Amino acid sequence: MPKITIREAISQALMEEMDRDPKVFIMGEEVGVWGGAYAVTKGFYDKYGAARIKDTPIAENAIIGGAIGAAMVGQRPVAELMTINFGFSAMDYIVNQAPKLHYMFGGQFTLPLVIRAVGGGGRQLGATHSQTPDAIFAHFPGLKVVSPGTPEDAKGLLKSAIRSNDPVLFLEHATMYQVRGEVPEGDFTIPIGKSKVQREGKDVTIVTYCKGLELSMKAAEDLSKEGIEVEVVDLRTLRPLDMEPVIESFKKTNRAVVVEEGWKSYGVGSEIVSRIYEEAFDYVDAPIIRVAQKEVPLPYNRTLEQAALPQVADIVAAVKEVLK
Amino acid sequence: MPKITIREAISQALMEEMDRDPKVFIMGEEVGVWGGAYAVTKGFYDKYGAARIKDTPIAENAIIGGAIGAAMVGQRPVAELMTINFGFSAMDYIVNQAPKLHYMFGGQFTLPLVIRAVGGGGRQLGATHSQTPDAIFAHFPGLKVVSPGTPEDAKGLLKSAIRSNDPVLFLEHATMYQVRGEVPEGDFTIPIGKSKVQREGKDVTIVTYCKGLELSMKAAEDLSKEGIEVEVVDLRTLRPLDMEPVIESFKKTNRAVVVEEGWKSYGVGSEIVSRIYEEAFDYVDAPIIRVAQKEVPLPYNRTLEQAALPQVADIVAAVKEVLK
Amino acid sequence: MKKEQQIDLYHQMVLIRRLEERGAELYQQGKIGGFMHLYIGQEAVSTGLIAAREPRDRVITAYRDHGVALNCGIPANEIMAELLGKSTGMSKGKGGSMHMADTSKNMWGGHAIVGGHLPIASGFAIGDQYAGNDNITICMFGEGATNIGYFHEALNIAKTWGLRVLWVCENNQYGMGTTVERASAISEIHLKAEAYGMKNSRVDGMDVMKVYDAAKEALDYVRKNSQPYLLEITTYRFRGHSMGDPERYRKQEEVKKWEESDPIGIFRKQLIEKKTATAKALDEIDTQAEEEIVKAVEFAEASPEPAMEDLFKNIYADTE
Amino acid sequence: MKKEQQIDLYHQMVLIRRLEERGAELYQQGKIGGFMHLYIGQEAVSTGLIAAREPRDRVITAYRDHGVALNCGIPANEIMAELLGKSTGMSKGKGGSMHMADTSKNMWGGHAIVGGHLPIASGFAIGDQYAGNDNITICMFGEGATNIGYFHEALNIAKTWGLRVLWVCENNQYGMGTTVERASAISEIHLKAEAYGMKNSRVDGMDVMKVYDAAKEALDYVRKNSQPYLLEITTYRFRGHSMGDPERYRKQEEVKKWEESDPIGIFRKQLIEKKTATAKALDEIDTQAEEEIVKAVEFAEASPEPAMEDLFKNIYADTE
Ligand SMILES: Cc1ncc(C[n+]2csc(CCOP(=O)(O)OP(=O)(O)O)c2C)c(N)n1
Ligand SMILES: Cc1ncc(C[n+]2csc(CCOP(=O)(O)OP(=O)(O)O)c2C)c(N)n1
Ligand SMILES: [Mg+2]
Ligand SMILES: [Mg+2]
Repeated sequence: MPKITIREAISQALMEEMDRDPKVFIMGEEVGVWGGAYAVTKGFYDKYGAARIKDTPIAENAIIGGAIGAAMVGQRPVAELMTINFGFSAMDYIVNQAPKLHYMFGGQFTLPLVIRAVGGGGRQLGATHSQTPDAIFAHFPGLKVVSPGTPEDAKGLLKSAIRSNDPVLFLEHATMYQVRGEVPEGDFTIPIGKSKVQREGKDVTIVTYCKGLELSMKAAEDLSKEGIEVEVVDLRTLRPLDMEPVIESFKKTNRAVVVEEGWKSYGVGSEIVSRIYEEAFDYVDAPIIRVAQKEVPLPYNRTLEQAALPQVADIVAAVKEVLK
Repeated sequence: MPKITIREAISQALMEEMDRDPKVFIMGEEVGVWGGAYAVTKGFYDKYGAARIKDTPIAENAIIGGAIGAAMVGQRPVAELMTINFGFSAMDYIVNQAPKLHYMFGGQFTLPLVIRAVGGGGRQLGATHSQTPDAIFAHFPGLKVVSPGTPEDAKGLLKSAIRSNDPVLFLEHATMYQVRGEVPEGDFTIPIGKSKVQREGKDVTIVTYCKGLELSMKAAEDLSKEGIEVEVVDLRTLRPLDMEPVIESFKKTNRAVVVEEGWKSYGVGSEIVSRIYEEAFDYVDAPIIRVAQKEVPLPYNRTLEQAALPQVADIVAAVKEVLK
Repeated sequence: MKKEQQIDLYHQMVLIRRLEERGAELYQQGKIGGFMHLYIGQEAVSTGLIAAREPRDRVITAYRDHGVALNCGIPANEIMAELLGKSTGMSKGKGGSMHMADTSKNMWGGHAIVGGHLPIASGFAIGDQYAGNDNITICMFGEGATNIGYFHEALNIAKTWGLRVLWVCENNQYGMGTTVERASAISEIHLKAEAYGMKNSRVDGMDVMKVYDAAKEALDYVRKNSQPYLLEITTYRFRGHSMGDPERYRKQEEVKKWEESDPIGIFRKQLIEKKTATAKALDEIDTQAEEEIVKAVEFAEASPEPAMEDLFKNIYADTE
Repeated sequence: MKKEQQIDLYHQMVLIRRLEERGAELYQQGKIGGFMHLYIGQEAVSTGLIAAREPRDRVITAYRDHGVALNCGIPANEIMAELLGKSTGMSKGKGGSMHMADTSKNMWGGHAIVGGHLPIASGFAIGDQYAGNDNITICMFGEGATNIGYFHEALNIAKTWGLRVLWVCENNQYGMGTTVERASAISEIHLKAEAYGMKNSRVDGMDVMKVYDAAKEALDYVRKNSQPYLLEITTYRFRGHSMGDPERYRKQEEVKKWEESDPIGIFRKQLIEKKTATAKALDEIDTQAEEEIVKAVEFAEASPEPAMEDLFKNIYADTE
């Protein structure tokens, strides 16, 4: 299997789905002439032209609201938010319109819509531009929230998202576009709403996704050298949430660490921890630990910013702690 | 002590603080001539005039952004969102500006700002107008999120919120304005960030707030008749979160039910449950249960809507379940 | 306009009036819940406007939507059933008063976030432009909604991209209790279109024929030029903003004065004066409308509640 | 304008240029991180504008803020230190390039959510109106920012409430890679003010004295009439949108052509022609500016990193 980057994987998924289905088009700021602020749609404008690669004004509500409207009347728009931080500027569309319209009108129309957005800290962009606020979006029934951590998953899940008849928020990470991995050739999809064991182990279960996966896999390697075998379960989809592989793994290891990049309080880990205790109470051998971002707005200064973000060492320490 | 409603309590708090500090003013849709969509500021316009009771255009960003600006230059605005559902239309200001500006500029100015907003389901307003999305706001460091459940707390906490130098989101509940309770006479405040035992008991701890408190107190009464003594801990503030009274109670009862009106997944309960296990693992005698809203956009039809919302009976059943 | 069609428009206006009068009663009786916003006084606006559309033109509006729904051809039965939250409503009782849609009639709702449906309307037109058809999206909203950012983003993209949208501002003088002047920097709302280089005009919304003519002209312009248009229609709501409005913000004399320009009364007079219909014929239509609404209420009351399992239906289309 | 002040303006413009040229180098060396947006080419805009303000007038701008910060009187040392994330920066290294503020100089930042600071600017003016003073808030933003809803809500409330705001649109022809025409329904941005009945005008932003005069006039109007004003200042950025812009969206010839109107060159020529200064005197200023920046870099590099405990400071003012 060829090894490609997450950037290439996403780009391929978009191209293949555009080639496959003429209803698919892309709209967002700088997706066209510029080639995408993160170069994901580089070359698309020349290949598909302005009608299918729509450069928009800086108007997040017109973008997401517009994509919702286009989806309601039968197209399959892929809307890009330049970063998820700008999603707050279109919040009503993301959490109050897209997830509710199908239900509120008794299923009269569907919303085959993808919102792609990149997020994450670690690039010294300051407090307003560095967030990983995934948990808040996952709170809303009617929305699907996907956030892959490998090139294969990025490609397969994005293709599923584009083919889905429901609104999907697809969250990428700004520091992961260069992550490489094997991706099957040809057309394949990965179902939304399925967690996956990304590394097998018997001692501790790490539950994570996206950036947390990258960090956790490194931690698992380090730990393995010390004889600790960690099983890493990748959620991949935050809503609908698939706890089965998590619970299955936990029943084997009886110990878990939950890793995410976002803030700890009211974060993704809170939900996962609650669910593990609910579904596998009798299997718990030690308190589950959450590894997450410190509860501060991210500062510009690199040293401080890194101190606030979860690190591989934090995961290693947490795993050792649950093994005590 | 006189018994007054939550509406009166909030109204009194606003008046007393306006009388006390000329820097305090109110801005929002229909707060003036109309007297407040929920009649909280009835009579204010006549008493204080247009300069201090500002009717705004329907422009949530101008309201919250405007309040932020006015606070930065030294005033103490109380901005009203007609309902928290319209907060999504000003989301950037609530979660990405107000909570971050003090930090991002190294503390050069403060943001003594209150955002009042009413939320909650149960009034057949349909999916976009019926939410209790408190958890998502509580996710953001830099914001204070307060949501009282009694007239006394409503009054005392709102007064603290207005005197606070930090941005406070003050969440009220549309079906609770008529709730009556004793409120001390004269000037008093209740500190933000302090949970409180609202009913003592020894068998099970219920952790809750706002509408959940109303339901839980009723459930506690019902259960008491059956000889089950429930201790009800009211969070009152979701951020900063005070777990001390919760943990103290739990160490006594060893069993807990967490009750909230919002959706269960990625909700307030997720955080509380995680924290209890983290901080009192050795005291857990039974899996903690979350009682919350079913994971659906709220429908208009009354029967369906009520079926989706948590009910007293659900709490009673949960308490009995944790006692099994 | 043909005689029959004129009489049909009269019928529609009366039907709206009767439907809402009965609706108000049912609301008082507690049979309708939530927020309900009456259109009484504004009937000529949607009636004239919708009469001018082609069936392929899409309609989207705010929460004050009963009239538009009727004009679009949704049966009174279904509207009444939706108001009562019954399974026979167009949205199966899930939407209620503020969310009346029937996409088979090209009526796309009833939307209750003020201004929130304007970018969605642009989206319809983006979809239609992408599909290469010449459908127009007719998007109605109040003058209060023109102060929110959604309005700005939607109109700007519509003009920049050459989208076929007829923007219709129903200026009924108030957004809840706030007059145009207190909330908007300019009172001639249609002039806001100038900031987008968009064609625009204003018409008297108490005269259904004037509305019809203005709408026809605007729709022609939009279809031919593939450019949006902002049409301001001035009107007045005779009732409160929604049920339970204390109406402290206006004097009853003001309401009385406007009631003299009752759009139904004006149209009735025109029809009789121009001999399009006799008073008797119109009286018959009144009675007929009355009966239709009585039947609609019967239908709605007799209809079943949604099944409990409907609560979990229509959350995700993929798993239906 | 007095001779000294003119020469001071020249000095400010050169200082901005030098600061940013050095900043670009430090960025390439990895000593500055995050996003950095250069102001090179646009120096006359903020220099002329800020020269026209009273010290009590507040300034707020977008992320392209180094120039404005200097013009407001923030020492180059502190700006450079903030760029390097040092504790001696105005925001103690927490803000970085996009978030330059010093409220003691009435410079309220550097804000990076496009258009997001416009309602905040209205808020400043609401606060000042409430306090009863006659401070003006000067709010700068790019032409790209005029398409977002924030712009609309802020300008509408400013005019409706009679707020003292001078809205300054720096039209540098592009929002990232998008030309005005591709993103905005009209290209003469100042005309957007018409939708709010707001006074407005346009001025050439490559000529600092023209900017100064236009700004003075606009500020006078705002202060006297207690009404906002929209001033469009046309300009061009010579560098990419931010560091690492591939610049696929424009031809180098276009950039070259604009560089012929280098605002520093134009002003230099004017000063010499009008005998306000000799070439030699201006050369000396150039050298002096160069040295100031060298010292600023030394200062910044020698400054300490923030302490680790600063991470948890300034989250809540109540508990500081
Ligand atoms: C974003 C948002 N803010 C506030 C409201 C509350 N609200 C509902 S209707 C209304 C007034 C709207 O006035 P207008 O647009 O003139 O329409 P009209 O009711 O007069 O038909 C307001 C403020 C809302 N639904 N959505
Ligand atoms: C709400 C929001 N959307 C998108 C962005 C990304 N972005 C940053 S700068 C910019 C272009 C702004 O152009 P303009 O307003 O003309 O200012 P200029 O950069 O030309 O000075 C964009 C799209 C952002 N920061 N905020
Ligand atoms: Mg109105
Ligand atoms: Mg620009």
